[in-house]
Amino acid sequence: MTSVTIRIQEADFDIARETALLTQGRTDIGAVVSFSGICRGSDGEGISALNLEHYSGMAEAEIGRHVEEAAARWPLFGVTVIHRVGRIEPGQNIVLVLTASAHREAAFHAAEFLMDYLKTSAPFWKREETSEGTNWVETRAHDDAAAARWTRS
Amino acid sequence: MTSVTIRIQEADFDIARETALLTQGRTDIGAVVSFSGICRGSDGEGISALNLEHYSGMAEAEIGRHVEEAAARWPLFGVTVIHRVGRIEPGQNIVLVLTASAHREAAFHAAEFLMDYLKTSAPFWKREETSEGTNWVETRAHDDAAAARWTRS
Amino acid sequence: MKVKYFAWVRERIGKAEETIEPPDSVRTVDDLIGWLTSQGEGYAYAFEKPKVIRAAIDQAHVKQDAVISGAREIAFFPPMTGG
Amino acid sequence: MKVKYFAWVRERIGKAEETIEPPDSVRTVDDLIGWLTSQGEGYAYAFEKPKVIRAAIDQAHVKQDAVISGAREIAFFPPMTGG
Repeated sequence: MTSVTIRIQEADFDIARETALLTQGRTDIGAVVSFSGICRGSDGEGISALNLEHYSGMAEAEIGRHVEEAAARWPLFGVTVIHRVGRIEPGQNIVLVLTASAHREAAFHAAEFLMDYLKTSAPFWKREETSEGTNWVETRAHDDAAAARWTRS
Repeated sequence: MTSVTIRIQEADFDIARETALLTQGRTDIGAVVSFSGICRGSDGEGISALNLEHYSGMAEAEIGRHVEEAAARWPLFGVTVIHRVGRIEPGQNIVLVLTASAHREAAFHAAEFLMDYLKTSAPFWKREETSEGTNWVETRAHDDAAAARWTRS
Repeated sequence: MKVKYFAWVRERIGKAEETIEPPDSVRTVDDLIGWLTSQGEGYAYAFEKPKVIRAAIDQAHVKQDAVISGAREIAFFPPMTGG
Repeated sequence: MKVKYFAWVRERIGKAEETIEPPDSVRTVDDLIGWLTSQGEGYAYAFEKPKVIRAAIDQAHVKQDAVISGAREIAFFPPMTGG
């Protein structure tokens, strides 16, 4: 049984709190990996904020399917995915993935797998605010390649 | 320039505080990966505690060399490694590796690389306390294989 | 049938969702994109490069040859940029 | 020359460190293990499987064929189990 938490929210998250929720009272977890995605401000001309839009309902479902797939691939005790939406300024958190397992390999692989899929498959869109106006962020070809490496052949 | 923190201590660590130290006031960091290694209690007969011994001086130097190698391999803004020593009970933290980069790939790879080397190359030794007495933990062959994959051929 | 639009598809069309009744000849997502393209300038702009557009039927990703009959909700959006 | 012992090597020898003066014929880490093995029961027990033992000279890992001349500090220990 993998304990699963998925939330899409405007509010920031607290890694320490989420880690405690995942691990407290258990002594079977040997490894916790966390990934925090943070809004950067320094790509060429500085951006003043990101605006994150999502497809409510589908986003939760899509993340849920990928968490289920991760739990089927690796022996996980717990997974937490929190994705923020709304206006996010440079230096602020965007996304958190937490994975807990007995050993580090499963926790690392599952966190990378989930991040690669969130980048390419979860229905979220980023619009940048810059001093010149706003524009929609384009997909990095690199992200598609990263997600493709998990596809079973 | 990679900002580096290496500490060996008996006290617990606080991931939120260490993450804040690594990231605050910067807007170039897009990805922070943390690995927490936790004392497990459920391997066959339960263990009641681990006692961690280290080679003071060499441990810091050895971790420092591997952090330098990670910083040479991947574009990292910051790395924090904290390894606890002394008596640690099931459910308590043993080790923290934090890596910060512009993108997730570097942060994930560097954290995995550092953990694989800490497991096989940093001079720490674990002794388990069980209801039957104490015994020294043996190396997992798997850990040697994990470390070997980073060796340049 | 409810249709939803996201990100710049939404902006170009000028609405987030609507209810449509395409003719029976519109069988696939592909057909629906073609039909919507004929519904006005905003639609034509949104779907000007149809290969770029992603689609979902009832909140699951589908390819453009997917059949739409029975769908309650179809969504169109650009490639995702979450995470 | 200072020698340090860790984990079960330390326990078997019964001390954490000592200063030794091996004869000139002791040139490598290997030679030193052989010489230490002859220094008493605890040493013989600690080094009974010499291939398992890891060594460091001046706080850096070395192989057992490493030359010890000039070393300030040599350490012997079992395979590491940190992390």
